[in-house]
Amino acid sequence: MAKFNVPLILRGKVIEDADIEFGGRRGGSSFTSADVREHLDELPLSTPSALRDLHQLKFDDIADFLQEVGTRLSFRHNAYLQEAYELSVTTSGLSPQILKVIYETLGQGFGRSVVHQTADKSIGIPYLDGWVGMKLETGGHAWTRAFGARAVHIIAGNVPNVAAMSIMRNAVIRSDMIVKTPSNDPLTAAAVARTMIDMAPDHPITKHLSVVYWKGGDTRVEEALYTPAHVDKIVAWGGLASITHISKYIQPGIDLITLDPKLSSTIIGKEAFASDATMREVAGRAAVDIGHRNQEACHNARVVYIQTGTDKEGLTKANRFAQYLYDSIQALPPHISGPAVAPDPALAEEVDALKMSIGYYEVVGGGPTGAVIVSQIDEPVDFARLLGNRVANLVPFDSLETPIRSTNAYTQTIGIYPDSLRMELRDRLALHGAQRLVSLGYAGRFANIGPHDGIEPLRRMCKWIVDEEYRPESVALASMT
Amino acid sequence: MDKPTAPQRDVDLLGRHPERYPDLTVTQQYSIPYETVMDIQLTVLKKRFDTLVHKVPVLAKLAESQRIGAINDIHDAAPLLFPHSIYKSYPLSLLEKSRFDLLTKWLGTLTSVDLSAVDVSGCVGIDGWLDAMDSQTELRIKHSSGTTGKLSFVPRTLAETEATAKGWRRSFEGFGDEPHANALAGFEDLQVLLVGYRKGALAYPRMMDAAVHWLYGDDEGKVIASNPGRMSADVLSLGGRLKAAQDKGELGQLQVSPALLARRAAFVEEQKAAPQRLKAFFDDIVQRYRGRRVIIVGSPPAVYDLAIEARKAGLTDLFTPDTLASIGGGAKGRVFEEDYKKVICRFIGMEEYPLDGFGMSEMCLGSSRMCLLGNIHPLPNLIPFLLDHKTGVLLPREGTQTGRYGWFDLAIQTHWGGLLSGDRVTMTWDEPCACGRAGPVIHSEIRRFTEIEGNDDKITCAGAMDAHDKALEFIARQLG
Amino acid sequence: MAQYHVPLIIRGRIVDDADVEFGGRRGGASFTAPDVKKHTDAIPLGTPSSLSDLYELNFDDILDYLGELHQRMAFGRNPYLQEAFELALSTSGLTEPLLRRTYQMMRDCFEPNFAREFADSSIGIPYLEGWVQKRMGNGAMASIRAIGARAVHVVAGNSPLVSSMTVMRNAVLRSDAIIKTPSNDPLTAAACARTMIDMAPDHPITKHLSVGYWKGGDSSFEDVLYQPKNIEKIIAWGGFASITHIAKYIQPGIDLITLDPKLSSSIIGKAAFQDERTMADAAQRMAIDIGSNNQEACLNARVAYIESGTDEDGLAKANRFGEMVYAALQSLPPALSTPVRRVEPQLAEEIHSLKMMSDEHRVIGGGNNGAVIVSQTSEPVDFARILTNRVANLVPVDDLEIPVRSVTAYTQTIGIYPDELKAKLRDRLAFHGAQRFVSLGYAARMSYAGPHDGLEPLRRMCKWIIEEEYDPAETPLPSKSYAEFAVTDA
Amino acid sequence: MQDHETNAYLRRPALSTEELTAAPEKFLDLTITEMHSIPNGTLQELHTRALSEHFTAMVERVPVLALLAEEQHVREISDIAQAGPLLLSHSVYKSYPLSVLENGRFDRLTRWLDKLTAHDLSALDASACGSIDEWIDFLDANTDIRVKHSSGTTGKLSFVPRSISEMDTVAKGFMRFFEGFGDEPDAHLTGFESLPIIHAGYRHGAMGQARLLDAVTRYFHGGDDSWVTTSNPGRLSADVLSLGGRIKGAEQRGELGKLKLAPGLLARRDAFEKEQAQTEERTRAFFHDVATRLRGRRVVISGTVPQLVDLAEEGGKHGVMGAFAPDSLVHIAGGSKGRVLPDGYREQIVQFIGIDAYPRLGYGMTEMVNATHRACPLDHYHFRPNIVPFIIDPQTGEQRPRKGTQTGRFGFVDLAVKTHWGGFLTGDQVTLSFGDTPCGCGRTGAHVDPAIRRYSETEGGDDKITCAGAPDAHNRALDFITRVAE
Repeated sequence: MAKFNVPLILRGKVIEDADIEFGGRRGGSSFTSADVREHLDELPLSTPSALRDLHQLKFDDIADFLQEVGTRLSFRHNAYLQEAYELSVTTSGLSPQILKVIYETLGQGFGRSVVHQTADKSIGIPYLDGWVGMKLETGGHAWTRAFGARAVHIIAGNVPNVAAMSIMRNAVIRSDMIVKTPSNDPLTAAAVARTMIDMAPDHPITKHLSVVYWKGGDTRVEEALYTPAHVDKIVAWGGLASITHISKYIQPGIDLITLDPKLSSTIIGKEAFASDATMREVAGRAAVDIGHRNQEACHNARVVYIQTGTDKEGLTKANRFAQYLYDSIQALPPHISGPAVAPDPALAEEVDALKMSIGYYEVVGGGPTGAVIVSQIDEPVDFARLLGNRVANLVPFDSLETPIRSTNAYTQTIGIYPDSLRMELRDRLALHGAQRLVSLGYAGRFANIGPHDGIEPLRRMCKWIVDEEYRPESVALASMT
Repeated sequence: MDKPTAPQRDVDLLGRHPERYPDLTVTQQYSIPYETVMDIQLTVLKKRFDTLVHKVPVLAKLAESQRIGAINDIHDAAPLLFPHSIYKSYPLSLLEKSRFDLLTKWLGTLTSVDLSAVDVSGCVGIDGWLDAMDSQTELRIKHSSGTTGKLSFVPRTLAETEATAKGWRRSFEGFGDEPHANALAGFEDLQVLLVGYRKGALAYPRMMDAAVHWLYGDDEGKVIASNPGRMSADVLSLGGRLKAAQDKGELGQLQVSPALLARRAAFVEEQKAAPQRLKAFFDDIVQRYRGRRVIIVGSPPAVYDLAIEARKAGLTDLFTPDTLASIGGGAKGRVFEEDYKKVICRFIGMEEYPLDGFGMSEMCLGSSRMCLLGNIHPLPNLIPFLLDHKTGVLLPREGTQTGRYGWFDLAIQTHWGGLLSGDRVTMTWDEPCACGRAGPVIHSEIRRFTEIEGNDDKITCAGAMDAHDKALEFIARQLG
Repeated sequence: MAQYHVPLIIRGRIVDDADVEFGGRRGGASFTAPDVKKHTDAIPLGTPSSLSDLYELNFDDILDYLGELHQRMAFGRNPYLQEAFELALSTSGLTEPLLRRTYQMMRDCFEPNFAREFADSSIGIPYLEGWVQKRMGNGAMASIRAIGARAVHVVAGNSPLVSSMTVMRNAVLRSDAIIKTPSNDPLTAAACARTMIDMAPDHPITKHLSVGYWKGGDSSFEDVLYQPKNIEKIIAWGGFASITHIAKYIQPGIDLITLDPKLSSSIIGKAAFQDERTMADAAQRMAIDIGSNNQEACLNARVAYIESGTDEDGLAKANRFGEMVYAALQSLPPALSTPVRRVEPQLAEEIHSLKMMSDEHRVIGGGNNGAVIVSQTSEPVDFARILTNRVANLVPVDDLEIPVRSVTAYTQTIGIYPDELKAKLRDRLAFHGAQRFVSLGYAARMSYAGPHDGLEPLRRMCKWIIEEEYDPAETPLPSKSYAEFAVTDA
Repeated sequence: MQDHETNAYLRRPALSTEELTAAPEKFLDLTITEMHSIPNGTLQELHTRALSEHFTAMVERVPVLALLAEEQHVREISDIAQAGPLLLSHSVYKSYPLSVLENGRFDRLTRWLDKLTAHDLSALDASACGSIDEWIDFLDANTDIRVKHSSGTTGKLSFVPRSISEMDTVAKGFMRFFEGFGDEPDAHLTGFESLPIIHAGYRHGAMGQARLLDAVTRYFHGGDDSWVTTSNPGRLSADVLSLGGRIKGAEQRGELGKLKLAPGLLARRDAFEKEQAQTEERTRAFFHDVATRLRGRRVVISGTVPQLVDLAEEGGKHGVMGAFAPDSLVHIAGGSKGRVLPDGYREQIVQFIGIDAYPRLGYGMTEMVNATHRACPLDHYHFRPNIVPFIIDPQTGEQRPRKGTQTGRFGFVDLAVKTHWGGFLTGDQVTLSFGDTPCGCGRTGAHVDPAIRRYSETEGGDDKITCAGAPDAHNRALDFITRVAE
């Protein structure tokens, strides 16, 4: 059984004691780590004023720094990344091949163009670099600036990109960041941090990044940390899994930003079934949205609504499409998708049962390679929330009302075919709770423009401060009016 | 001590009527040489397959896909074990839309009993449907407590419940010269105190029905329950339906009928009266049965709550030390602030908390207690299987193996008795237990695979929020 | 004692039963209201798609609507507002002239130009009107839109304007609002709603406003309402009182936006003490920040740090400045500030105790006219958090580090004198938690544009939806390209 | 009835009017029957004269009273009503800056206290004290003052400068609590000095309960502490209490990080941790004692409601029920202390102790020398004659007429106070009937209706939401101390 040590990184300082052992998931690997409770005093930022150094940087300094980090995050040359990769292989639901690609491309997330787009499109670089002035209709002048904050990020571990992206974003908004790593990816964030330390140990960005693992819910750590005295913002991925620990600390002075877990789906209009050729092509695109990254991410399609109709002929089409879809999923290249690494027994049981049950569901495939379940009624399976391991559920329908009204607050991405249908449905889907609409086949490709999960996380991570100036000669004092 | 060997006629009889096993004492059952037991098992297995493969469509489908035409060896049955979720493989929306005709049709694919003639039109709710089935067919459907949200329906028949009743009786009996060897002396005269609902189609009420019918000559007086009312299947299924409704977005919401919510409200109301009801029940049994030998039946949380009543009243040792207790099921996710076993013992007046048992509600005749050495011994009417939980391949039936536990219950006659559990079990096949019982041994540490794979501070961005309904969660905890 | 009735308004429908009686604060007015529990099913907007009627309006329709509402909200002619005013007289901390003025200016936030500037500067009208396209680096043609949401607003009652602002915001965001009114202002929001009903009973904007009173924390009702299937956003004013019992409803699908209680202060640099004239000017400005609306709002100054120094001479200056501030407070125009009806007893006692017992504080004035407490050390009084009724605490310091370090997450506005000092301190003050800086004397002049409380509540009240279109011709499918990658993957 | 009682007083004129005027604390030497049989007229007379003497004695020596009297233009007291404006609210007793505690400036605190007491503290140098507890010990050792402090939920403790000279009165008053009137069953209380005393809580410290136990052992048992058994023989530290409140405050202001601990306090951190560790052991020992030595005996048992509820619950766990004799004397003080009590808690307590019924409630406040007065059979509270009651209008501060039945803010002058000004203004809203409208139970003198509310309750907590002000949070004192340990 592989053994790893997860370092505790406190603003440039690396602590490699192995005080505590944590069992990894899937009985796979376990890891040791330093006991945060021994370092509680150093964990929070001493005083908010210490954010000053970050705010003296210009955006270009930050972009240069990140660019350099990106270069150094080259998988082949970066031992930390390699270690993180090895650990992930034992804890992640992703196959080694997929993980490899992710780690090989991790550095790209720090590239200048990405960084610039993130800062510019979501917030506006001038607001980050300084005070932006405006003349007030009511008289007087106002300046606004987006300040960094003291933030704790409880990140998700199902894909390593989350760790990398969070760190990049945080540097852009000049916040002091404490990353609370998840047990399913305890090393990636640390790898990035150590790369920074090797590169520029005293750079403010390095000095404002801490990476810590503790068991979520450890009150000794959380009670000490989660108070307005130490933290302005808590960014929590993973919904209840993390919120349940946090909500009792929510109080005036702490701003909770939740990036809730989501599920994604697909809507395929009748055009797709015009010819056998289009059916195969569309199946190919749907397969990507489903199988990409082994369906581990929230943007992966799970339930696929198909406008085949529910009459006999419709069902025949649907079942044929299922076969095409299954084949296309199986045909995905190994660096994109592969057989289940961490099969979910509960799901497997359900699928097996449907496979032999009679009347309502047809199942193509099954077992670790994945499956396509075709509902023979216009409803998803009751265990839709469990879908994963490359198991998709095709739901035939007659009226577009069915997929529209099945969208809810937990729907993130909806892949749609054809694009014309997307234009037709987007407003209503949005009203029902969908947060991202995308051409079929591209669910896994994020434009990273700002909005995410229906909110603007980056803007929220900032503190927006206003400075108003009035002169009695232009705006009379209230006592004079 | 010398074991009574089973006379040949018994072997033949059991080959024809394995459901008669409980006619034998526990000592007798476990003393039959295991070779003999396995002979009986194979005989019955063949017969069951040959008859049911033509009458149970799902079995036929499975057998076909596995290309199995006949059973020549116990091994052959391994690929034919049903995952237990097969008994809830219906779309939940059937309940929502009250399509009980379709639900019946679905159930029909799982049993040899012909349901084509049954008229379930106009059934109100699942409860209505269950009543209809009770009155129109020989089925006595048993459903799960639906802690997962969706109820499973097992098509048991009235005839099959005879073995259930007798098996329950035997479950109090010890082996050989173990302390409880003579526990059944005077059994028929003992008053049964049921802590929980008397009516309904859950395991406990159904078992009480069976006991009253087969053991007590339909004398309902033999059982008094803390709640003489009915545990409604509709209420139990609510949690699951609300969850499913939420998954389905607005469509789902539109499906949640006001009637449904009304029912929930009514039930929650009723639950409010639970403490008083329990108190009344307690006062009653104290007054009538204090100091007597009785049979106490209930889930740990239920019995524990009763014990707390006793503590409030400052009473201990309410019954005789040889009182029989059947406290099945786990803690149902309920966390006890102290050792509940001690509390319960003090209240009843037992030195020892009854040994834990192992069994599943899908079994007709299967629940047996640990031996004094803490091992579990599958009853002779159960054919145990261990499968590799990843590949599903049958593990060798020898040595000590760990895998996913499956079983075939010979006592089940009208539906396929083979089931695959979600439990990880370690079995030793060929070293009989020092307790003297013949046959393979199941080690006591048993875990559900879902727990083992379970989330450990893992944070992911993929998933949806559970519709959680505190009232219903509470109920789920109360049920055995 | 006056008896009032507070209606329950559900999307244009007025429920007038008087099921329950609630006792008002200060032993003031008590009122009756319908029992919301009887309307549990009607209060939430059935399904999110019912917002679609709002999307048949364009922004100008909304402005027109607000324009007419602006007319009808004229205090003199609006009986509903007058009733709300009557009730407020006994529940509010504001005196009659101040309340009257507040209700007179309430209509201003509906004035179309104001609403437009407001929407445009905080969100951008195009995003509200439709999908805004952007070509992205990764090949996507992305479109973004800010969509309205189903929201519950738990509003504050210390100023009636909170209610009217909420109504306006909800209209421009095309959202569905359920306003939970506070016991200290249960009628203002209802007055707006009733005016809208008289004006245009079937207009979508009228149809997406509900107003009700229930006792905050009544879980038998809130358990049902605060569910993702009913609402997407909770906007909660006020501190622990409202937040603690709302926090337990935080769950995926519900976005909690808290507008926390805040306190404001002032920093006066040594420049103010260079000569009598400057001191008088600073004192005048100080008095305005303290006294406007009788110090009922979060933006009123309570503690003022003054760089007079703490040596004997410094304290002398501080005490003289105290006298000046007190004098200026007394001479504020009645439309801006008046003697209070009654000093909070607890505060009165604290002040009296200091007067009798403390060598370390100097108390100027007292009673209904307000007071200025001059600390004789560099520490604010222990009861600084309950300062109100025109009572301020001047804290002399030698070193500006003290005010900077005294700023916390609960600091909202800091009035600073002179402006140069403001420019010098603003960054560090911001790090420590201050959210708004303003020239001394203008704290009460809220420019509604831009952020509030360090966050952007208006942006948060929207759902931000993104749409991405890709063309396989330009952007090959991931399955075709090896080094496909996604920057954000979640 | 009335004259039977009058006779009771006349029959045994234990003390002359002169004696009582000169030393009103002697009221406590009378039995309840006697003291509550004093005709109203006589009582008014006594009050007027004693009050005037108390004022003259104190106005010279207590600076704050002098200041107040001057502010209110009161030179002497010839009529009870004149004392109305001279009642000190409890904020006076905590009007020192909190920073004094944070920075351990106990010299300044002593100077502050000097203004409240008749004792002259000017020569006293407390600058060496490192913590509140040390300061209290210092005063105990070097003066006659026995400071009594509040629980200080805000972190700011109020300090009332009691003295040795009041201690015996405290003890007697405690005994009188259990005594009935006239022909009420418990009218003739005997053998008090032979009863073991059990207290659910800390033995030591400077809060009411601990100080009371000091007084009782001193007066009834010649200082022999073995008569007292407490669930916690340790000390309730003033520092921990104060810190608890300050942490709460600091959390409210998001300033936990800035919270300063007095150096002396940090030094005692380990001691506190031990305290914590021992609690369980001590409880076990306590219950062992209760279950063996004290089991079934007639005892005096006292504690606050939460303390006794905990006790009963613990008792349940340790299998102790009906622990004492049914005729034990039970003193249950205070309200729920803001804690939510389990329903049926009264039964719990009754069952645990083994009495037939939950004892009648008491009313009073730690600022009174006799902190509690047990309700009469009609559930009214009767103050002992050393208390001169006042009713003040909460809004205007005007005094209500001293006759008939009045509702308002309750104030009093406690004539049994010898070394500081006995005038105090509470935060309670009470309905009080002055002596001219006596209670049906036969007791003479003023009595109070059981419906008593704190103004803080009648005011806030009323779903009022404002955007100004700061939030509330909870108390983790010892955790905090141990945390800064790391």
